[in-house]
Amino acid sequence: MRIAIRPAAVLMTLSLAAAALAGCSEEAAGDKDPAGAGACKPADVKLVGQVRNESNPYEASWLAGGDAFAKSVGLTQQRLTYGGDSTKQQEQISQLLAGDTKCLVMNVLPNGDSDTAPIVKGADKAGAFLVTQWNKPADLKPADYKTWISHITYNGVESGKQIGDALAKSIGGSGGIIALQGVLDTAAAKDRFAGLQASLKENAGVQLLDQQTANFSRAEALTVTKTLLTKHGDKVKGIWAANDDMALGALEALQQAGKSGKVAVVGIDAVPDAVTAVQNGTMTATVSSDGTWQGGIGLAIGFCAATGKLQVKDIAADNRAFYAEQFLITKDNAAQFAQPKTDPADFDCANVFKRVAGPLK
Amino acid sequence: MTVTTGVAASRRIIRRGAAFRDAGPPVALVVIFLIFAALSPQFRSIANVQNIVDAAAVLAVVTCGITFVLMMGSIDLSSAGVMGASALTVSLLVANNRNDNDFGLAGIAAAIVLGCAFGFLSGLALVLLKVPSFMATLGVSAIGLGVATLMFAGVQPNISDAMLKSWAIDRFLGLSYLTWIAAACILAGWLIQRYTRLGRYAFAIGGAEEVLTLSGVRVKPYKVAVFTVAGAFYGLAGVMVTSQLGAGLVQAGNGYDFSAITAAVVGGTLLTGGRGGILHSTVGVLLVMVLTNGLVQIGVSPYWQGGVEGLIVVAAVAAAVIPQRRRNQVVK
Amino acid sequence: MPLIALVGLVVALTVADPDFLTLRSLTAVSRTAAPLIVLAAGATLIVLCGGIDLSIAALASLSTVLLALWLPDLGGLATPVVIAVAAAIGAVQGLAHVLLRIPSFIVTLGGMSILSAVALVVSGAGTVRVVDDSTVKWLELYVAGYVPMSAAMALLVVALIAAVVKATPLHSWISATGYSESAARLAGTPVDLVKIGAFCVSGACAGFAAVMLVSRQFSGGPTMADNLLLPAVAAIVVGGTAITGGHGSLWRSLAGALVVTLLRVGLPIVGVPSAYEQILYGVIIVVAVALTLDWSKVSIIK
Amino acid sequence: MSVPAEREPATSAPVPALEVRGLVKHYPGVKALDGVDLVVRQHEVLGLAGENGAGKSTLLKALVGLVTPDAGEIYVRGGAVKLRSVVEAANHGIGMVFQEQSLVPNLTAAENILLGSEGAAVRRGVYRWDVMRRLAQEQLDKIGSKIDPLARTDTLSFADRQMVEIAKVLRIEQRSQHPPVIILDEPTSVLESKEIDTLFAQIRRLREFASVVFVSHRLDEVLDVCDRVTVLRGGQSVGEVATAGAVPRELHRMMIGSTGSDDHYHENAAEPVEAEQPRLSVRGLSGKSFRDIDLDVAAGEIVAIVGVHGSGREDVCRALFGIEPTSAGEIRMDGKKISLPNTRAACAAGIGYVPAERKIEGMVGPMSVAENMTLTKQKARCAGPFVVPKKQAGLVDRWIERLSIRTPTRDTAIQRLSGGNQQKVVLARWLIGGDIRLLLLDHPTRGLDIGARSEVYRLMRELAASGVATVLLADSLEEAIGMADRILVMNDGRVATEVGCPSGGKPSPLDLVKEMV
Repeated sequence: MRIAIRPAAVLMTLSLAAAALAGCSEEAAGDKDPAGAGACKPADVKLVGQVRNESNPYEASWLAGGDAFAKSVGLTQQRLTYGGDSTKQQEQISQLLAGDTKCLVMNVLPNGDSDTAPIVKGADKAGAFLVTQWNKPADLKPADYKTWISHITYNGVESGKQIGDALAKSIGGSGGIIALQGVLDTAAAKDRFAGLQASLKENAGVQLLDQQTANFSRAEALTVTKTLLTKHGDKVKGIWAANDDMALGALEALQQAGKSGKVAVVGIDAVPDAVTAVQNGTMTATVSSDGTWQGGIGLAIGFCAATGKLQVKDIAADNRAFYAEQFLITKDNAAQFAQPKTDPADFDCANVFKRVAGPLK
Repeated sequence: MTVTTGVAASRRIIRRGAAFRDAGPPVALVVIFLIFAALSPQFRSIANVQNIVDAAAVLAVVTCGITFVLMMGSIDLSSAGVMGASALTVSLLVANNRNDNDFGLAGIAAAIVLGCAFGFLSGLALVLLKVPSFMATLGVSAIGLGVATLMFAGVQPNISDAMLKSWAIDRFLGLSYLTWIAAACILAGWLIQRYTRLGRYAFAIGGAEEVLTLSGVRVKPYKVAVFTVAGAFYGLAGVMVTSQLGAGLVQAGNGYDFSAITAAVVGGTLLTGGRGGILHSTVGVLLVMVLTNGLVQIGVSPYWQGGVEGLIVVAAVAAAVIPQRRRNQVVK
Repeated sequence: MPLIALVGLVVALTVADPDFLTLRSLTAVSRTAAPLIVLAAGATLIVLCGGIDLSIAALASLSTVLLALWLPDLGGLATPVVIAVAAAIGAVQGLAHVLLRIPSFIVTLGGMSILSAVALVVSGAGTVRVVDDSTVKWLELYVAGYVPMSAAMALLVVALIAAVVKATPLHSWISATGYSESAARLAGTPVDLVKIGAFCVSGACAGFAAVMLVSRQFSGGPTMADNLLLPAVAAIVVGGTAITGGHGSLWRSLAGALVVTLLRVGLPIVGVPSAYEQILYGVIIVVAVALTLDWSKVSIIK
Repeated sequence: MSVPAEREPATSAPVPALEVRGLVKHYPGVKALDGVDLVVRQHEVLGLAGENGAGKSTLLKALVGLVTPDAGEIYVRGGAVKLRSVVEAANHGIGMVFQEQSLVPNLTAAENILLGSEGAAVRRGVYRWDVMRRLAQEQLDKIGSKIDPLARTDTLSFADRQMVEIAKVLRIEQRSQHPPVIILDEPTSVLESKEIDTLFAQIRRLREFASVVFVSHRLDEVLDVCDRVTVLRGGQSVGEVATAGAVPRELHRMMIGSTGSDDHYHENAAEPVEAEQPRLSVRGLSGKSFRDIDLDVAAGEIVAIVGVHGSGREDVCRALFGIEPTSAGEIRMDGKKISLPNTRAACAAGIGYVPAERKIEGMVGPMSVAENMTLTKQKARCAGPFVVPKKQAGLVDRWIERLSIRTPTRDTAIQRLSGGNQQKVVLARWLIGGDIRLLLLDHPTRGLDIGARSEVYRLMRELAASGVATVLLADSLEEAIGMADRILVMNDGRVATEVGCPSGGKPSPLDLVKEMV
C-alpha cells in the first residue's frame, strides 16, 4: 500500500519524543569518571598509534617504531590508519574514545591542523593520554589540558630554510630554481615554504622561477616537474621539494628529461631512498625527521604518564610542545643516517625529552 | 541545421548529426591547443608537445581499458586499486631492493595477469552477484589497495631492472618507450574494438543488451571478458607508473579512475554505452593533458587549476552537446 | 534488506570484539554517521531521478569553510545562510544539467573541481578555525542523555524529506523521471523543475552536513569532507536504491549510511589491520549490495 | 514419406513443419495457454489471429524457447522436441521476428543479420569483415533487399530494418538442414502501406523455401497474405479458416466468440459538429520538418492527419504538444493565442497527447496503474500540496471501472497489463482532470487487437461527444476514414489537401493516397 501516513507518523513520534525529552545534555549518559593521572598497571595500558596509511615508508616506519616500543614493555600497539581522510580520523578517534579509555594512550598524527582540536577535546573529556605530532594550530596548547601530554614537531621553517640554503650553495649561489609544494592545506607545507622564502631572501642570486603543488606525492611531482622543466628549460638549476617523496619524483623526471645530475634536488624527511640518493650524490640534501623515533616516543611519553612514572603537571612547559632535533643530511654525513638508529634508552621515562631542540614558537 | 524534408533528408540528418558529434572533441582539442599556443611560447615548443604526449601515456592506457567498460554502459572505478596492486607486484618481481627476484618480462607479465584477475573478479561480481558495476569495481579497488598494502609491508620496493627503468627514460623518435607502448595499446584497443567479437559485442551490449540475448548470444561471458581486458590495461598501466617512478607505490593509480572516465567522456564516449570508442577516448586523453599542461604553462595559480579544468571540461561537453540538443532528449 | 545487512554487520563486529556492543559505542557510531546520512539523503533524490551527484563532498567542504568564515560576523545566522548558499550552488548545477543538457555525471564532476578550487581560494588553502563555536555547539548535545543531537537531526532530515516526497506528487514525479524521463516529460511532469529541485535539496543537505562537521571539528577546511563522496554513493547503493533511477528510498540510504560507517569505523576499531580492512571493506560492500538489491525492480544491471 | 504411427496425420499432406499439441502454460492467476493445438504445414503461410490475451504471444514465446510450457508437446517435422532457449529453437529451424524490433542500433546491418551465428565471418573471435559482408549480402539477396550491409542499423528506415530482421531470422537455415519456420509477430504494426506491400511480397517469396507463421491484428492483412488462419481464444484454438473467400467479419466473430458489430468505428455515435469558433486554430506553423501548417479543429470534432513516413505529421502533432520546436506561426485555443515552449504549457492549456511509442514514452512501466493515471493531473488526487490516498483510490477505481480497464488492483505495475489496458490508462491520464480540451492521438491503436481497438474508438467518440477536440494520426487509412470528421493530407511537410469526411460521405482510400505521394 502506498500510504503517506507512515513517514508522517515517524515524524510525529519523533517530534513528540523530542518535546517530551525536556533536557539535552553535553555528554552521553553513563559517562565514567576521567582517569586519574598515573593509576594504571603497565599491563592494563592500551597503546594506539594512528597515522595516515601504512603504504608510505615514513609512516610505516612510525608504526614499526611504535610496535618496537610496545614490545619492549610487553604490550602490543593497536595500529590505526585513516588513509589521509580527516573525517575518518575523527570517526576512528571518537569510536576509540567510546570504548574503555581509562588507560588509553594515543600517539596521533593529525591529518591537518584543524583535526587536532577535536581529537584533543575528545581525549581530554574521556581522560585518555594523548601525544600529537606535526600538526596543531598555534593557539591550541597542551599546557591547557590535563591529559594532552605533549605535541612534537619539527621546525618546518628551519628545515625549509636549511635545504634552501644547501640548494643555493650547490648551484653556486645564483640561478633559477623551482619549488614543489606539499598539500597546501597543511602547516608543514606552509612552514617549509616559508623557510624557502627566508632562504631566498638571504641568497639574492637565487631566483624562484615557479612553484606548484604536487601534494607530497611522488607521482604528481614527476608530472609537474616534467612540465616545469619544459617551461623553463635550462634556466632550472635546482629543485626544492617540500618532502623527499616529491624530490624522488623530481629525480625520475630529471632522468627522463636527460638532465640527471645537471640539476640539484633537495627534500625533507630523510626517507631511506632519499638518504641513499644523497649518499650517492644524485640528491643534494635532505633533513632528518625520524619516523621510527616518533612512533615510539609518543607512546613512551604516554605510557610513562599512564603508569605514573611521569606526572603531567611536573613536565616542564617547554616540553609540552617542542621541536625535535633535526639534522641537515648532505653527502658528508649521509652514511650516519643510512641505517636509522633508535636507542631503546631514549624511551626510558627519564629520557623521553632528550631530543627536545627547543620549545614551539 | 536547415529545414529539410523527406525520408532521405531525415536520414541524412542522422548521419550528419553523428559526424558532427564525432567532430566535436577533436575540434575542441585543436581550439584549446591553439589558444594555449597563442598565450604561451613555451607551450608551443616541440619539447613541450613531446612532454604532453609522454605525460599522456599512462592515462591513455588506463582510458583504453575503461573505454571498453563504458562502451558496455557499465562503469569502472577499480583502476586505482588494480594499478596499486600491479605496481607492487611488478616491483617485487623484477630486480629490486627488497628481494632477489629478477624475473624481468615474466614479472611484468605476472603484473598484467594480476590485473586481469582483478578485472575478472569485477566481472564476476557484476554477472553472478548482480552488483552494479559502480559498486563492484569500487569494492575491487579497495581489495586491490589492500593487497598492495600487504605487499608493501612498510618498505618501498625500488626497482633496479634496467629494461623496466629504460622504458621511461629511453626515447625513440623523440618519444619515450612508454609513449610507444601506449600507442601500441591504443592500436590494440582499436583492433579489438573493430575486429574482434569481444569488442563488437561490448559495443552491442551498450546498444541493446536484450537483443543479444534474444539472438542467442550469451552475454555474461563477454561482460566478464571485457572487465578482464580492462583489468589487463590497468595492470600494464601500473607497470608503466612503476617504470616512471622507479618504485612500486600503493598509490600508483591515485586519481586515474576519475581522470580516465573524464577523458573518455570528454572524448565522446557516452556513459550510457553504445557510443564512442578507443579513438574518441584518445582524443579525450589528449584534451585533458593539454589542459593540465597548458594551465601550468600560462601560469594559472595552482589553487585555480582544478577549477579551471572542471569548468573547461563542462564547457567542452556542453559545446559538443548543444548543437544537437533536442527538447525531448533524455539526459541522465 | 539493508536492515539485515546492518544487523549482520553489528553481530559480526561484536563477535570479533565483544566490547564493541556497548551503548557508548553505538551512540558514537550514530553520531559519526550523521554527516554521511545527511549527505547521502540529499544525493539519493538525485539518484532516484536517474542522475548522480559527485559534487556533494566538495560542496560540503566549501560549506565548512564558508561557515567557519562567516560565524564570527553572522553568528547564529551563519548556519541558515550557509545552507541556503549550498542549496543555491546545488540549484546552479541542476540548472546547468537541465539547460545545457550535460549529463549530471559530468556537471557534478566539473562542479567538484570548481568547488574545491573555490574552497581553496576562499580559505587561503588553509584551515579556518572556529574560535566561538557557541552557535553550532548545539549539534554536539545529547538528546535525553543518549541520542546524539546530530544523529537526531540527521534522522529528522531524512524523515522530513521522505515524508514530503511521499505525501505529495513529488514521489510520482521523481520516480517517473527516474524510470523513464521521456514518458515523464510527455505526461507533463515538471521534469526539469524536479531535477533542479533535487540538486537544490542535495546542495542544502551538503550544507547541513557541513554544519555538523564544523560543530565536530571546530573548524572548516577546503578538503574536510572530500573523502565522504564515495562512502555516500556507497551508502545509497548499499541501501538498495537503483543507481539507474526510479527505485529506492531515503530510508534505505539511512540504513546504507550506517552500514558504511560501521565498515569505516568498526573494522579498524575491532583490530583488523589496515591492509585487511580495505580488502574486507571491498568484499563486504559488494556482498551487501548483492544482498540488498531488489532484482525484480531492476532488469538490466550495468 | 512415412508418418509416425501413433499420430494421425493432420492432413493428407507431408509431415507438418511444426505441430503443437495441447500446450498449457499457467501464470500466477492466469491460464495463458489452455491446451492449444496448432499445425504449420510445409511451405505455407499460416495466420494466427486472436484478441490480446488470447495467448498468442505466450504461444509464440513457447515456440522459440523463451517460455517453457507446463504441459503439451511440440513436434518439429514429426519429432517431439523440447525447446529451452532461442538457440535450441534456432537449431530446430524455428526463428522469430519480434514485435519490438530486435536489432542492435549501433551495429551494422551485417552484424545484426549474423548476430549469434557469425559462422565463417568470425574466425577465432576475430572479425573478417569481407566475409561478413558477403554472408550478409547473401541473406539480403534472398529477400531481394538492396540495403548496404555495412550501413549502421540506426541510419536505416523502419522498413529497411524490418528487412534486416527477416534476413537475420533466415540465418537459422544455417543451423538446420530443413526448411525453416519463420514466425513474424505483428510485423506490420508500424509500417506504412507501401512498406507493407513490399513485406508481403517478401513473405510470399519466403513460402518457396520456408514455412511462415504470420501474426497481425489487422485481419484484412491476415486474409491477404496467409493460406490458412488459426484463431485462438482464451488460450485455446477455436477454429481454422482457409483464407480463400473468407471475410474479416467471419474471423472477427471467431475471435470474440460472437458476431461483432458492423459499426467497427462506432459511426453511429458520431455527432454532427457545429461550432462558430474552432477550439484549436493553427496558422502558418513551421518547424524543422513542416511548413505553413493551417489547421482548425472544432470542439467535438475528430480531425485525422494522414501522410507517408516523413510527411511531417508526427512532428506537427508533437509541436502542438510543445515537444518539437517551431520557428513561425501561431496557435490559438478557443480564440486565445497560446505559446507552447514545453509540455507543461501544453498541459496547462488543456491539451493532451498519447504518444505512439507507448512503452517508452506513453507510460512508466514499473509504476502502478494509479500513479500512471494521476501523473499529469495531480490536482485530482491532492488536497493542497498533499496526496490524499483515499481521494486517489476513489478516483482511480472510478476510471478503472468507467473504461473497463482489466487490472488486478490499482497498485499493479502498469507493465503487467495487456497493451489495450495500458493504453486505456494512458488515455485516462488526460481525462481524470476533466479539463481536457484537445487530445492529440499519435497512433493510439498501434499494437492493439480488435477488441481493444474498438474500445478505444468508442472512447474517442464519447470524448468527441463531450466536446473534446481530437487530432488523430491514424494507424491505417481505414481508421482515419472511419473515425475522422475531416482529414488533412500532409505531403513533404505541407498540407496537401483537406477532405471532408462526414458520416455517410466518406472518401475512398485511393483518393487520399493520390495526394499523399
